[in-house]
Amino acid sequence: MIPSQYYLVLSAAVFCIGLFGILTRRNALIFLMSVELMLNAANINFVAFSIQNGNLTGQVFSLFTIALAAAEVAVGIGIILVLYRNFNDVDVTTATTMRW
Amino acid sequence: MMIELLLGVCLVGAVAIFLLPDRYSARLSFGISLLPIIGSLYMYATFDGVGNALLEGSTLAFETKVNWLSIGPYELFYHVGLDGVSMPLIVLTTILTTLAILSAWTPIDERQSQFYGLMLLMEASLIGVFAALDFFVWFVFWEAVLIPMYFLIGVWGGPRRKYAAIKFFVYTNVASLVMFVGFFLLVFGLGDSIQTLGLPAIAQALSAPGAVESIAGMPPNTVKAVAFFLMFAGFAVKVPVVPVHTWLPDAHVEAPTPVSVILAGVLLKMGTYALLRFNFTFLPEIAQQYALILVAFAVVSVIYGALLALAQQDLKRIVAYSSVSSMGYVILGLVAFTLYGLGGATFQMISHGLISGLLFLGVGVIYNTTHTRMVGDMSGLADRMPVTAGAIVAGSFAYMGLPLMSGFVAEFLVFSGSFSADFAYAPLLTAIAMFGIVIVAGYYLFAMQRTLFGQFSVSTDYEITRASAHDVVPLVVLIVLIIALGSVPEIVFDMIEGAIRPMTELTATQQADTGSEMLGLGVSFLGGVLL
Amino acid sequence: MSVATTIMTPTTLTASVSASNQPLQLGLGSYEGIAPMIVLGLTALALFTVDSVYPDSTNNTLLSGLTVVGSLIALVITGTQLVTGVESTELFSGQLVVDEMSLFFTFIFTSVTALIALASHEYIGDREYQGEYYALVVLAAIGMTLLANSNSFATAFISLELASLPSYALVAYLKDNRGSVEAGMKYFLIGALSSAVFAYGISLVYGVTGSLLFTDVAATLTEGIDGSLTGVLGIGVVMILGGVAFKTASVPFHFWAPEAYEGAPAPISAFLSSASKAAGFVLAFRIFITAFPADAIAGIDWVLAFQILALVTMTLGNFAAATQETVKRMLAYSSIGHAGYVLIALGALTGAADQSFVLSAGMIHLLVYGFMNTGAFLFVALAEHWGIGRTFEDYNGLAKKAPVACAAMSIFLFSLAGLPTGGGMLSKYFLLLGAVNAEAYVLAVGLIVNSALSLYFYSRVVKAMWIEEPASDLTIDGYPTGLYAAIVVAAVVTFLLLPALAIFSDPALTAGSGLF
Amino acid sequence: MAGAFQFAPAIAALPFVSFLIALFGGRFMPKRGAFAGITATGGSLLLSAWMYFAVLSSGEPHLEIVHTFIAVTDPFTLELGILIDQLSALMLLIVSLISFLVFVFSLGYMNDEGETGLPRYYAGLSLFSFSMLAFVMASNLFMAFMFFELVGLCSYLLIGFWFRADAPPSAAKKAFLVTRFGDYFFLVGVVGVLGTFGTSAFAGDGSFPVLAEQVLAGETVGINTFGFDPQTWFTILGLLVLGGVMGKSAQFPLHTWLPDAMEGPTPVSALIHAATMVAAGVYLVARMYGFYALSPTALAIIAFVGGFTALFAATMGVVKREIKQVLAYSTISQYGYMMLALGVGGYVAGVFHLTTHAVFKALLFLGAGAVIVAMHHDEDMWKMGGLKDRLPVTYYTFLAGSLALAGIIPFSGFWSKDEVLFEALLRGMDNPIFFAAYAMALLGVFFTGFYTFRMVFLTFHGEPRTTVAEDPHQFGWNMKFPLVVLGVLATVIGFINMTPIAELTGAHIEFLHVWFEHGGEALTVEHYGALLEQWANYGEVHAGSALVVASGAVSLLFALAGAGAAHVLYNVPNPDEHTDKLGSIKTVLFNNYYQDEYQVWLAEGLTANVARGADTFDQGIIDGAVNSISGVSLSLGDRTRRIQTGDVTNYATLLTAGLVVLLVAVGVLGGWFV
Repeated sequence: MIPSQYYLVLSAAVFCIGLFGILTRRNALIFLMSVELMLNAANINFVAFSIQNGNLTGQVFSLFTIALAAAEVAVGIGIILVLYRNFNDVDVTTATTMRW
Repeated sequence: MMIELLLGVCLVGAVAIFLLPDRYSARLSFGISLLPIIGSLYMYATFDGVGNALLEGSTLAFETKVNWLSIGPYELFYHVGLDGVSMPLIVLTTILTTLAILSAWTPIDERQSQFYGLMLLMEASLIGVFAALDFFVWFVFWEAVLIPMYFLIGVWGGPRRKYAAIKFFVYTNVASLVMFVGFFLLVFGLGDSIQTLGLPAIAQALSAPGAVESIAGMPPNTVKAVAFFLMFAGFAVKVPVVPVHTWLPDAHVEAPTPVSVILAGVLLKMGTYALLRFNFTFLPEIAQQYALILVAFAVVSVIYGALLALAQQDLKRIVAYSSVSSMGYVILGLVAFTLYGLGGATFQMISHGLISGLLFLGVGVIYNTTHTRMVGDMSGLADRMPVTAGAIVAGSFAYMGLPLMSGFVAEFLVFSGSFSADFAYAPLLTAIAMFGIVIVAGYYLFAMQRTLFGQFSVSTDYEITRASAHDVVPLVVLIVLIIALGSVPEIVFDMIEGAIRPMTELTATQQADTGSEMLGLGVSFLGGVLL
Repeated sequence: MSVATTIMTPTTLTASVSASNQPLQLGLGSYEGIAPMIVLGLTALALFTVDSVYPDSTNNTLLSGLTVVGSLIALVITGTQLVTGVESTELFSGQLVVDEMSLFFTFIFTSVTALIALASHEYIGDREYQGEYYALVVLAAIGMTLLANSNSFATAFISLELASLPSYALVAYLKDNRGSVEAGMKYFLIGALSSAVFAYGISLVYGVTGSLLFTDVAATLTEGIDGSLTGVLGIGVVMILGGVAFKTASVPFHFWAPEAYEGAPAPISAFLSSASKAAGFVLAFRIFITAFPADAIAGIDWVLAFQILALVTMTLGNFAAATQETVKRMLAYSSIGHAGYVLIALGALTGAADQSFVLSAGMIHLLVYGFMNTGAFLFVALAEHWGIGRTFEDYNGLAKKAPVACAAMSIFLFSLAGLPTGGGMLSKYFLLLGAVNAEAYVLAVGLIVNSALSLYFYSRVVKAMWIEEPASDLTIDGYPTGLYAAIVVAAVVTFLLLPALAIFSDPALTAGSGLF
Repeated sequence: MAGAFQFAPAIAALPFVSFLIALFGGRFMPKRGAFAGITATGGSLLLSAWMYFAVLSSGEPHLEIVHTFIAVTDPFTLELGILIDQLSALMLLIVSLISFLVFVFSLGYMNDEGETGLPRYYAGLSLFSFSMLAFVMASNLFMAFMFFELVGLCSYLLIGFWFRADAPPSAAKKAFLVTRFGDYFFLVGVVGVLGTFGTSAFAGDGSFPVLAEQVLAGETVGINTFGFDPQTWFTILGLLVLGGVMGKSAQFPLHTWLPDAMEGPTPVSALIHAATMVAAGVYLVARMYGFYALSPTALAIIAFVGGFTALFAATMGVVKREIKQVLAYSTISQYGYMMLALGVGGYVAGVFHLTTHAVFKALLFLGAGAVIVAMHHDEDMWKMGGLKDRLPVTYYTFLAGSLALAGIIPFSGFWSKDEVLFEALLRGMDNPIFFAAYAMALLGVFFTGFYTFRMVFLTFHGEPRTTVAEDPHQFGWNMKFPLVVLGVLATVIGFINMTPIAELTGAHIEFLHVWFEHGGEALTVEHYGALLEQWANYGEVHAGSALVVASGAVSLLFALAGAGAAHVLYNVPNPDEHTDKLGSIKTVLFNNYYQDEYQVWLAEGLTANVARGADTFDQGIIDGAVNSISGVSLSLGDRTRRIQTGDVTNYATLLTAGLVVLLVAVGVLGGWFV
């Protein structure tokens, strides 16, 4: 059995990739994708730890997470659509009418 | 129930005046404000309190105590009641409010319903401050005073009213917060020995030896000292004590006359009253231990305040700074912690309320007529306004401590009390503080000479005439009261003595271990000041 | 401490069955406890029904009325239970818990929902998608209510999302308004990021403790964990803290808040800044006190973390608010500042003092805040409804035209500043008292400085309304009944919470001590 | 006659009633309140006389508490009481007599001259009479202080009576301020006395002079002397009270207010600034003489200041042009003599001179008032001349007063001044300080003679120098009557204590001495003598008759020399301003040794500048700090809000950074990384 540290490292790597994407990319859709990566990093953890801990809670939870991620994307896409309609762009850094 | 009745009349009256149109408010509010006077005088006549409200063996007059709520370890009560210190202050409040309302008839010509409504709200808050005996009840009233005051200065004030209002507002609010921390440091120092925040309970718990535990590594005495100075810093702003006095002249100069009357007459007394109730009843041993520092504040306030008054050209600023000076005497009397010191301080609260009220009213009448308050802008007013000028002369001499007027009695008692006090160099320090009576004479005499006497000259495009009756009546009433208190001080001092005597019997329960506290104290006071 | 179990793992079930909560373990148990949620759910369904029957209807009154009635029923149910008192009851195998704490917060959520639904009557006016608007509000309210009842990370995460997702949509409701859309975008992106952080944190905690139930987590931690896992657990705890901090709009997870509050429709700003914030706090209370008892997790000093957050949050919020030009954004920042105040409730759990009390103080503050802050935002809604502009100057002399609303606004603002026009004074001072009690003097000083500053900027609005002269062209058209009613109700309640705070402070105390 | 004392309060109360009448009803009354005042002071005069005889017959002082001010027994009670003994009975008589005469005189001086604001004038005058009489009767130092201050108020109000002009208000302010400065020390003294002894009673067993004596004798303990040696402390207290005395009695250096006070109406000058109020200081020293007698240092200071002031003021009187100015400096000088007397242990001499001076100086002032009325309110002596023939009543009464003032035998001033000088000489024989004081006082006699007769000759002799002086305004009985009464008294009052005659003839005619040998225990002159001998080493000096006579002869010689010099220089038809020959000395004298300048500089130059400095400091530093705190807060706020850049990517970055910082902080503290 693969030690759970490996999964931890994997998930941390995925999480960081997602975070990196968020910090560097300006396209709202890519931003969303990066968030998905981060959530999936959590899912990796849940599944791995579920095995390790010998209960199914983690696996069930990862299902919830996936579902919620979908819902989030649904709302997110909607918002990105109206963003595009108002600012003619999906670059998240264009919308800066409110600041300070 | 009498106290509730007073509060109720003021509050209901305030609401009624808010709702009614402007044209009724002046007269109606005057009428309503007479009711608390009648009530408080009735209370004064039937007063049956014994002892000091905070100390053992006292019987409170007009006491009410009901459960309010509980917070964590403490039960809060709605607890009000009067003793010989608070009763006269309540009478002072009711009388001054009515006179202030009367004096508002001339100058306040817009948004009258709001103005008079706020005046009554203010009266209610002030009565509450003096009557409350449970910390949070007291604190609610204490803070509530700020709100009407803010509006009264901000809306009806002079040209820089917005600056003055916000300065007053923020400054005194910070002070409350600092005081709050100090108070609760003390309360937590008491640990489990109290289950309420009733001021009597706290005072009595503190009188037990070793009552205060150490907090956060500070030994008990340091806890007490830090608490003392935090509270002192908080109350010092309200008094005000130099160097936290600078809100006062701005507030006074900008405030309309009736508001100045209340501000100087009653609001400043909140600070000294609280000092008496909190610092000096709770922690007399700390007060004695650090008496020299406290006296230094008092002396500096007296002399420095008087010097500042000397430098002013605006009549209101003169009276304002002289209030700083006069309140310094109150501090001096409190620190002395003798019967005459404490009693004189209390008497001075009443007396200064009347005298500063009189002077502000007088200046207000002049301002209403001439539209200037600058000393250089007018002279010889006694020629056209003899009664007003006479009142100002009377007020000035009362302020200078002329015998047979209340100021003399108060100052004499304070000096007597402080001269024989226990702290080091008491006679010398008292004598230095007493020099204030010379400076005060200086600036009032100069101001009177230049404004009231000499060739009549004011540049107005209308004829200066005598003030109307409702302007003059408050002046006369105050003069009568000042002379009455100055000639027969027993009518008030007897009651004060009843409440003060038990305080002087408080002995220092714990020998102070003087350590590195001085530093901590300096820091805490400075911190308080800076905040 | 009972060790509850999950139905999934028979092995642990046998190991640690406790007799005391046996009868409620497997069934749905009493519905009383979740009656408010059910009522809200039914309200949402009713709204959907109306909307699907009349999809093009703009019968605002019906929709708004339905929402108000629904939330009021939930409110009454909650209130009754709160006053009569309830036993702490676990439902759904411990996934949910009904206790004084959950009821207390449900009371906040339902009352804020009722207020903003009432106020939205005129604010939304005859815009499109009204059914969706009210439904989303109610759904978010359900999410928050569930959050208050959550007793496991699973339910917590789901209800958090249930509360958040409708909020994103609601913020962007004015979809032709660039501000609204921008606010929705920012809120959503930061929210998504935070929920990812939150989920990842949960996964780490799960990895270390093997459970998602708060009580189980606590039990495992109390038994002790392998020292090498402290780091993993710690990262998990701090990330969970991050997720919670997002909901409470605490620094550094607050960045969405100023924009979202400013850009959103004002009733939604009120909703988010009062109810949603409270939801974040109830979650924080539950997680950190129930699941991560401070004395059980040596080496993970979340109290210190909360102290840092509290100090930074209140300072940033208030200082940034001090120099704002628009009232709404000032209120937004002030809302961040208040989050900082309430964080003291957690930051003061130093073990130096009576802990439950500080927590109760935080709860009381959130309750009062629910009314006074909602009221303040609703006043902004009123101003937006009148179209008189957003800056302080635009409010000049408003009291001459609308004295009642301005008086109410003054009550809100002074109460927010900690002056005795409302319960806000008592609750703020209770927090200060808690900070002193906990010997967290830095927090006390921070609170003093910020409180003083806040008085300054709150009174700027008061000054504008009452002291400044109105611009010559200041006109207001009409006195919208719903908005006015909501504002006046909020003002009356805010004020009454001063003398009558005992009604709520006693349940809050019970609730606070119930967690320990 | 014991029943007489129950009317004692009425002595003060009558003028108070007239004060109220004049204040509130004066403007409805025919003479604007004058009659009320005349009636009241007349009543006081009769009652005072009755008291005098009551004291004479009973020999015992009358002591009663009239009003308990603060009824606290611990630490001490503050009471207002009445003490009528030989001293106060005499003083009551003087005060009420002169008050009465001044009221009468005012009818002519004020009413007939058509002044406005007369109710205010009579109210002030009545209030003064009330305060002064109450002061005289005061049974304790506290009460004495109260009325000491009140007479100061009346003085202020009356000096500033003509408030529409510029000078009177200014003079009033100066008078009050300078005396206030002295009263400050007095107040400290009163507080100190109460703090020390727990009582401030003048008389009785527990009175403070008695207690002090007992302390020094080691009989009483429990007196708080604040860590000082008792005698040192008593000296300090005595000197503190002396501050008030020097202010009120216009002793150097607090004399500067008195000449300015002449801006007030002349009857006021006569009553307040010559005969009574100014005497209050000296009276106070006499009143608590039992206390001062315990302190040789205080006595020496009193004596020296007195002697110096006597000479100092007399020199300034020499060059003045206005008649009232001359009299003002003369008043200062004469009070110097009284102080000298008290300082050297001449209790009777001091009170004797107080008595005679009250009479002849009131006379001179009223005479001057008459001249001023006659001159249509011009006071410059160089514009007068030759009034002798046109105002005969005034002239002869004025002359009587002048002879008394100059100390020409047998006028009253001679007897009293001679006794003062004699006592000083006695004491000066074994103490150089006292001898210096004596020498100065003796020299002062010469100047007194000179300025007095310079005044008389310039005013009444020679040729009229202006048209007004040729045809002066005439006045009625109401001004002449007081002049005559006082003129007679000024001539004869000295006979009550003709010490040299008594020494020469052995006749027992030192009535005043006898008078003061009676009275309450610890209030008699013998007692004072014993105290002086015991505590101040004022041993019994044997003075032979020769010395008595020689002393009297010398002082008479000096006075005659002064008068003679004046006669030579000024008793000519058209005198020159001989004082011009003094050159720069005249300038110095005319400017009062620049005493005013430095005092004004202290009050306005120094204090006002310090005050302005304090104001700048207050506005700039203290208030500046307050304002800068708010400024800094707001600018910090402005910086803080810049964090919110509006760019959501930045937000994510900051959020991540914040999380990392938090992780690291908690981690480091929790020791995760070890």
